[in-house]
Amino acid sequence: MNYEMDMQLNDIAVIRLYGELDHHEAEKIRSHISKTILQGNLNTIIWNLERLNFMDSSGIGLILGRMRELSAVNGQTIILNPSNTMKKIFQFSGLASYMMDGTEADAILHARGIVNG
Amino acid sequence: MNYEMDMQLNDIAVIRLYGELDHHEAEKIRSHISKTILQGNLNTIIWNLERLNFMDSSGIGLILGRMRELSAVNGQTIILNPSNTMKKIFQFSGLASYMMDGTEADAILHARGIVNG
Amino acid sequence: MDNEMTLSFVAISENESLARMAITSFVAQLDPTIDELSEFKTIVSEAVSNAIIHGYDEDGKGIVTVHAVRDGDVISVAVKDKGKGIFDVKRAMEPLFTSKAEMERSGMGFTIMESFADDLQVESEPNVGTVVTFSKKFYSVKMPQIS
Amino acid sequence: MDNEMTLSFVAISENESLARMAITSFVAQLDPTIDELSEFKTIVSEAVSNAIIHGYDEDGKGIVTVHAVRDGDVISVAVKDKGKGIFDVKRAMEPLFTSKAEMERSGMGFTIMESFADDLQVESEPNVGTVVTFSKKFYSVKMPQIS
Ligand SMILES: Nc1ncnc2c1ncn2[C@@H]1O[C@H](COP(=O)(O)OP(=O)(O)O)[C@@H](O)[C@H]1O
Ligand SMILES: Nc1ncnc2c1ncn2[C@@H]1O[C@H](COP(=O)(O)OP(=O)(O)O)[C@@H](O)[C@H]1O
Repeated sequence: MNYEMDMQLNDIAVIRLYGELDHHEAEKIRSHISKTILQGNLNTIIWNLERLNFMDSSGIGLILGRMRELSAVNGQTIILNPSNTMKKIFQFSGLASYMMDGTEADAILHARGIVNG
Repeated sequence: MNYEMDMQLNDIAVIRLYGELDHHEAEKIRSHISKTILQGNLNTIIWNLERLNFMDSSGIGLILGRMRELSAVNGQTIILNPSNTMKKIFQFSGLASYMMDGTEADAILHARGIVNG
Repeated sequence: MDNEMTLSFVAISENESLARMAITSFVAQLDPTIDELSEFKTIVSEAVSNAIIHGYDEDGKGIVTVHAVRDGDVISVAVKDKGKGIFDVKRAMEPLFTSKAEMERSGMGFTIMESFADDLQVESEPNVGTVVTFSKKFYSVKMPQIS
Repeated sequence: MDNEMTLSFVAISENESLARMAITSFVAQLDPTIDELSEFKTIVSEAVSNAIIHGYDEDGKGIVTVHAVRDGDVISVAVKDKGKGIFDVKRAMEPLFTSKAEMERSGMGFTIMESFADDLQVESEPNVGTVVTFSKKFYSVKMPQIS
């Protein structure tokens, strides 16, 4: 699988996941994403799942792990455009309130809204 | 797999193949294509393979079979835009001279050129 | 029995996608909807990952076997390993329970499998291995064909 | 041995694509070029179709087995059936020879397999079955990764 990471003014990272996310792929990308979080002034991660074709519970582990790293800075997480199946998986895992459908711009506004006000 | 058959003035059929063509799929589409050939005033088949992702020797059987049916009316065959691997398969099978790269319009002109002149 | 396949492979994590691809192709014969297919793939992915990660600690030697049978619109699957087994199956199946938190396993695998499968059974014995069996009925809506 | 898989299935023609999908996923681990992959899939497709069509007359009962091993950049495959076997292997391997012309078989299967594989062997015994083994080295050009 591939992913892109886009920084918005240093505080928000948009991570776009492509292809299939399973245990094997999660292991491959975790440390790279983690490093970026720990280096910068990041307080928000937007996971854009629009182009992700498949995700199993490894995705939960990956996202929860990064939430934990962000919690030091009181950061926030947005899970953008998950598929129907992914929505169920996030619901089972107690992450329903972090999901959102919309554009990246919507998600960024939403994030700033919460952060700033 | 899917296919489309486009008639041009009753004498030329453009057959567009999609997906993967193997023994199983060839068996499924053969009789339908065959019926159209035997019904009309067809004298040319243009096999457009541009969107075909895979073909094994079943494709040779399918095309040779239709060539045989066309031979009654002295018809002709054009194999349009095969992939590199398909090119090799057609070469091994003695069908190299029927291959052509180009648009469907090119192939139709080519067919009419030969038929009419 | 309308169709049957068995896939086995060594316990390396690259083979998780192999198992999904094979099962996708097997299930494709029923023209599943996108959601049916992705739920099915998820169940298989969870069970196969568990066999590789927990059963064999990704040792590259142990063999994982996926056996699938199609009967009409029902597909039954068994995912089997001869790995270290589960001491307390009931506890293992609780949401959030994981023995590999350090690997960022979420402990949600069995919960997801149970939710997506029509029925799911886990048989396991320590040092003998684990078999996860489940089935799922497909209410497949055929996609319109181009032609 | 870097990876190993075995896939077996009953002799119905739907399973030709199953075999190709599984082998595609297995080979994907080497990042093959499009041409390398499609030649490899073609070899497997020819051997598997033959086992189903010629070995078992598509009886839906006989079992076809595809065994693949990866060693560095070489993948070796054996396609096996316990079907009716080949009386005269030399003759069967001649270009254009087919025993099922009525099914529009072209008789080019073995010629294509031999051309695309690095080496190919056919062992067969009437009423016992057939094994086609081959290998292929991948000179894979890695595709650039998005990120
Ligand atoms: N095939 C298996 N072999 C051994 N232990 C297993 C197996 N499958 C599951 N387990 C045990 O059950 C626990 C829960 O599994 P699961 O719900 O899938 O969560 P996770 O994989 O995230 O840990 C695992 O942490 C492991 O201890
Ligand atoms: N697995 C097999 N079992 C029995 N006979 C086989 C098998 N594979 C090939 N053959 C025989 O060899 C012949 C040539 O095979 P091939 O070159 O692939 O051409 P085709 O499949 O088009 O007939 C077949 O027609 C068949 O008689």
